[in-house]
Amino acid sequence: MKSFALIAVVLTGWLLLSAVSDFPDWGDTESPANDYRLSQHYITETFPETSVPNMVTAVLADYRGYDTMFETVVIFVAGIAIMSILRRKPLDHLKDKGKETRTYKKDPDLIIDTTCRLMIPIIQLFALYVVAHGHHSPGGGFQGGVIFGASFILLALSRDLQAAQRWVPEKRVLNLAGIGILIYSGFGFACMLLGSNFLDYEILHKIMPATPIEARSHSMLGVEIGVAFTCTAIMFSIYSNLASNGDMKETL
Amino acid sequence: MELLEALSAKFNYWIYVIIMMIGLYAMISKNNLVKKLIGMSIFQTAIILFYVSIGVKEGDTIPILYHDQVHPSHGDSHHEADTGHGEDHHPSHEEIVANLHIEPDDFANPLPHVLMLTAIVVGVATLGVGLALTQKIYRDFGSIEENEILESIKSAK
Amino acid sequence: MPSSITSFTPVLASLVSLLAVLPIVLLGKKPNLREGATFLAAFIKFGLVVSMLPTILAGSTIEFTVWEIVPNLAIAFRVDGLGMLFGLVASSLWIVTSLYSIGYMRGLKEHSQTRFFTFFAISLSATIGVAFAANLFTLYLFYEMLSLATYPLVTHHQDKEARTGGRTYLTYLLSTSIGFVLPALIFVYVKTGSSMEFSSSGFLSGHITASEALILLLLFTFGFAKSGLMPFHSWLPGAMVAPTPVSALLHAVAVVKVGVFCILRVFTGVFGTDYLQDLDIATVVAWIAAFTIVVSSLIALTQDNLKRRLAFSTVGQLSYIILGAALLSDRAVTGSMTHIAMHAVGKITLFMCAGAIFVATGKKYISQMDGLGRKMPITFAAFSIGALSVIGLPPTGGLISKFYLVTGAMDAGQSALLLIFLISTILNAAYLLPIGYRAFFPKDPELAKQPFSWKTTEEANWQCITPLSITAVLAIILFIKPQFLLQLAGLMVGANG
Amino acid sequence: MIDQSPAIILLAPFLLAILLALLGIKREWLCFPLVITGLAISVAASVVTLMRVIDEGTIQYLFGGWEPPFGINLRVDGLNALVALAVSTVSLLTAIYSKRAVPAETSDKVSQFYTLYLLSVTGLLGIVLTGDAFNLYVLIEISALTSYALIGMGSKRATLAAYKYLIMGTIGASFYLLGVGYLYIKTGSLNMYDIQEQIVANDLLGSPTILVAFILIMVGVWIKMAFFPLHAWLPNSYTFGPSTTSTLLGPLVTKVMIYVMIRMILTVFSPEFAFDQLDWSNIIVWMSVIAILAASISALAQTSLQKMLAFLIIAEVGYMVGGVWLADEMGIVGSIYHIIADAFMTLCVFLFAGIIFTKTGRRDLSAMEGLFTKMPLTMVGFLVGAFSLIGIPPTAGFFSKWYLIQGGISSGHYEYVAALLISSLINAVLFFRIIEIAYFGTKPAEGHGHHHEEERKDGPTEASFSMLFPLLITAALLIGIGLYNQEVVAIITDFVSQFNIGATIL
Repeated sequence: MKSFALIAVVLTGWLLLSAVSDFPDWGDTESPANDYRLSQHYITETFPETSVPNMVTAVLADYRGYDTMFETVVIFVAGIAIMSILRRKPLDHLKDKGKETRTYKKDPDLIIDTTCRLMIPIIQLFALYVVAHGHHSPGGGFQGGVIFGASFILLALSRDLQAAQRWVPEKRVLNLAGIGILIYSGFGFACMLLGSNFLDYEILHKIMPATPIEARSHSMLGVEIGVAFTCTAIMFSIYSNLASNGDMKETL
Repeated sequence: MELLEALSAKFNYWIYVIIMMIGLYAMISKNNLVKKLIGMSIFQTAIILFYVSIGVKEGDTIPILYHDQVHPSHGDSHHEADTGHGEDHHPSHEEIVANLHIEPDDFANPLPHVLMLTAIVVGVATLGVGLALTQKIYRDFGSIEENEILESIKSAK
Repeated sequence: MPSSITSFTPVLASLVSLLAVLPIVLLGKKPNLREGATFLAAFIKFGLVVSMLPTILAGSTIEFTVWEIVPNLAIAFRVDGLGMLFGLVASSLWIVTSLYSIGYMRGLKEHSQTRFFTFFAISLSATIGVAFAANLFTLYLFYEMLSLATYPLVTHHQDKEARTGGRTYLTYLLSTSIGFVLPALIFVYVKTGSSMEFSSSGFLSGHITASEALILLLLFTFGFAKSGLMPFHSWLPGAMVAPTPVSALLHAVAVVKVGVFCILRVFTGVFGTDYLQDLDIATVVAWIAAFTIVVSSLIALTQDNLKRRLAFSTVGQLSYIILGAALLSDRAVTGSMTHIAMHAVGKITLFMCAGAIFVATGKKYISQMDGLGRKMPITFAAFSIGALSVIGLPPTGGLISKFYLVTGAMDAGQSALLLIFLISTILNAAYLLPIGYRAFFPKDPELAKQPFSWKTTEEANWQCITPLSITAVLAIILFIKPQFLLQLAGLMVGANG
Repeated sequence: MIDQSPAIILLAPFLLAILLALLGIKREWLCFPLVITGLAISVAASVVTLMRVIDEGTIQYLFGGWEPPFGINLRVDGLNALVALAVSTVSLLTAIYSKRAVPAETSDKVSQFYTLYLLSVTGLLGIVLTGDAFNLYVLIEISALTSYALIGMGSKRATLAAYKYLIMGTIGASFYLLGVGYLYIKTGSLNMYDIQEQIVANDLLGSPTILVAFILIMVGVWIKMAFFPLHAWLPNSYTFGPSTTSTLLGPLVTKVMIYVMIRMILTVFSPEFAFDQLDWSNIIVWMSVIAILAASISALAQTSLQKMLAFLIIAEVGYMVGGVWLADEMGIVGSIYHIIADAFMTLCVFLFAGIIFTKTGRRDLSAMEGLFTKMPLTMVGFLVGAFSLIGIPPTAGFFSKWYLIQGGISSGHYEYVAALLISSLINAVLFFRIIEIAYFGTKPAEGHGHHHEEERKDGPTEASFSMLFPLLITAALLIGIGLYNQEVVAIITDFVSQFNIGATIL
């Protein structure tokens, strides 16, 4: 196996390198990729066409919004996949879990517990900012969502899975994730219903107080929020499933 | 000398290939399922490096318009203040676009970043599923060493 | 150029037995009605075929195109002399065989008779389809259909023996048809781009090189392995595990004759005898056929199981037909065409006799049949007539076709092959005549002493006896009145003569 | 609404998948109807689209209203309209079959299973319809991730198979992604047609980057389609996964990947580049010959029905790759026709295997014993599928072989013709082995076994309607596609002829 791997690797490497000399230099502004009308258009026309200064977000959520929708789906799929691979039986022990009957596996360490108490809200606030301001400054749904999810993971780490489960139990996770995608595709289907193409936000100015161009930027915010929902939910679900080997009891 | 030139001019393409091959080697040759997965994410990260390298331009910045390009009024509000109607004057989109001029070479090519956001997400998803499968395999076979698993399958037959 | 008439009759003639499948299956629970349906279909089929006879004898052809299935390649029917000749044989003998098989199946209380009659009908459609096919493509479709439809018949007993028999059967037939015929077919299609319509002058000349022609010829001759040409013959004895009616109809008439019929078509309709004469490649086939004749006759001599002996004799007789075609002289081709009919009648008689013996006494082996003729005079009388016909002695039709074949060989100037004819005829006599003789004049003195009287006969049931007597008589009639057969055959050779 | 049809093809299952994920968890009874609705809409939409393509020609659908190359567009022509129709139909039929199978095999995961199922179909349809090279990658990953999960839900062995598939699949997909990157670095574009224009405009056909890109994409796709030396992931995945999974993935994944290969060769790189400039036809046709033979022979060695079929799939992949690389118009037409025909043949036999598995719980061939009396209708369905795989008229399989062989002859690749014939003979052996077992039983009686009118001990015990129905429909479709092959081929020929490859069609 080793030798075979070596041969394969050497061959592939040689193949890949053989083309490198043909590449434009690194950072060359004249390289086809940078000089072609595609990237030019994205840089110069994004703001006029969508009134969004952050080109990445604009390309992500509008020009290539269709891609991004399926990107969200990829995350969603990962969540469900992991769940369905690891899950052994329906989670009965989660159903009958009321607030009073919650017991910690271990009594929480004071320092850790307090720090996390303080930090988690701030983290979540920052996550919201990243999402909301995604189309003006670096950020966006994925980033924000991941940060938000991380806050719950931190909670789970500082206490235990049960504690985090109280905030985002299994069922809520799935609903959040689904709703996230529903929001995203909802914008698309709304455009279809209004008689335009899927994800053609411009038409939405009919139903939102904005000019067609602003409609695009508003809708981008909307879809980013949808993405954030899914990311948040699935990030946490991936963690909790992997950490608890799928049965949502105590972590490993 | 030319070789050095060539290397320095395209060094991160060379590096991406090397990293990628490390990952690929791990994926093929490692016996431990988790190590395979680690190799896999190295492999995918290398591709990200490759793509991002495409979009770089000498002396560029992140592909987000400058604040004063988008909000010219705020840019020079201090000497518009005395004329009195500066505060609530908010130029419309058309006005901004009218006197907006963008030098494409100032900004990095946004497209590769967008693509790589996708690639990252896919990488995360694949890694997650891979780990889940590994856990289930460990649960079923009591091992994550490929040869041991194959052994147990043979002995089961 | 003979005029051609468009009519749906040939299609109907092929379909009628396929349609009969429905009532046969539905009436599965009521045997009498079921057999009624079979008979009705058989008679209608025969009627339809006969109804076309005058037109054909008048020298014109009947055509019908069902539909174009691959670009400029259609499922099409066309009745000409050769097709009509074969159609007549098959459809007329179906009637006889149906009667016979009823007797046989009931006599032995065979299981799942409905399935038997169903597939019997399907195979008949396929056979007539082959007979009336207008182009190579249609021919191939029906050829494959026949191979598959006969499988359940061959393996009817569903026991180990049947499985092995069925295996060899399908292995040989499918592998040759898919392995040889199909590529040859597509090759022809690609090279000529024509609709592969049979025409007396052939449609290959000018499209392919001589070497390609030779390869194609061999692919076709061996591909249609139903003709039992060596080395692809061993499915035929293997398939003798089938119930006797199946052996009778399929392995004396339908299946094997379809094989040789296809080869005749390829010689006369695809290559065209003139083209073959120019290329001078047919002699290869001629010698393979000659080889088959001699070897199979020798093997037949050694067989004690009656059905197997008949099977090997069939292998030999079929090669007569191929040989005749390969001789390419008009008389030889005429001979081989008529031999289809003559041999069919003779051989079916023999098979039905074998079956009748089995039904009445359960005996399979020739060695057991010593003196049996005194118990079953009718059967053995018929048997002897059939034997004479197969050998080619008067007063039976076999003589006619043999005569044409031999004279044809002379025309072709193949004096070496004449020798083959001579030897093989002697061999035929050697393995067929003694059976009848011993049956009437047993070696064993005890048996010989018993006086013969009609009281002591133990014939099989009438459904078995009638048909075999009919065919025996038919064999003699064909000796007296072979004209219309010769005329039909003449239509084919006359066209390019 | 009619002009939305291309998008609806894949958005319908997508939307329904999400709804199902939201509503289905608590209400299991809701899952099946939702799935059927989504796929039925998708089928309807693809029919409409095909009709439109036939009379309007190529259809563009711009997502977000952005012109390519700035936005992503669906670009539907004769080729992918047909394939999309095949994909949606196959998945609908499989869904009908799954009514009983899924609750039986993956209990208490029904909603997750169906969500993944629908998303997988969405991914496949997206691959087929999209006109954007990068978007193709995303959708490949969606269909891949879903299939890992769908397989992983199966037995112990399935998990391992899924893991192997994951590793191989990721390598394949990443190679494809890299290839797209190599194209992007030279052309600066991601839209397939735009890439082609750029390649021509800056005459890049000679550039090593494009060559490497081509190799990368081909290898990536070959891994994904289990082209012979790279097939290791396939057999176990399709053997041990839930029967519905293998019934869905078996027919579709490999075919869709072959579609991708054809699309890349014809549309992105242009035949001049693939066939004329780099003259690899001989090598790759020989590779496919080896693939066909090796796969068929290893199919002979299998005792498990599913595994045997899995190897047949690999052989069929060899057919199509070879057919394309004959670099002959007829060959490519044949391969495309075979994509559709083979999708349904494979579906047919996998449905049969699934039915047997759910009825008897066994995978070995002896499970077929006496089926002709027990399940006559099922056997009829199976026979049609088997005949089609063997290539017996008038089933679709015969005609696809016909066209492929025609291409092989007219391009003079007789080794390919021979391989095709040998493999169909091997198929004949494989399937008649099953037919024999079903007809004679494993150990038939010595001598004249049932020599008397016997009453059947056990009357027919057919499979449930929801399983039988799709099987018989598929069988009917196989014959239909066979008899009306000219109509199908006409559409394909219209598409292929615009590239005027090799010999002209007869």
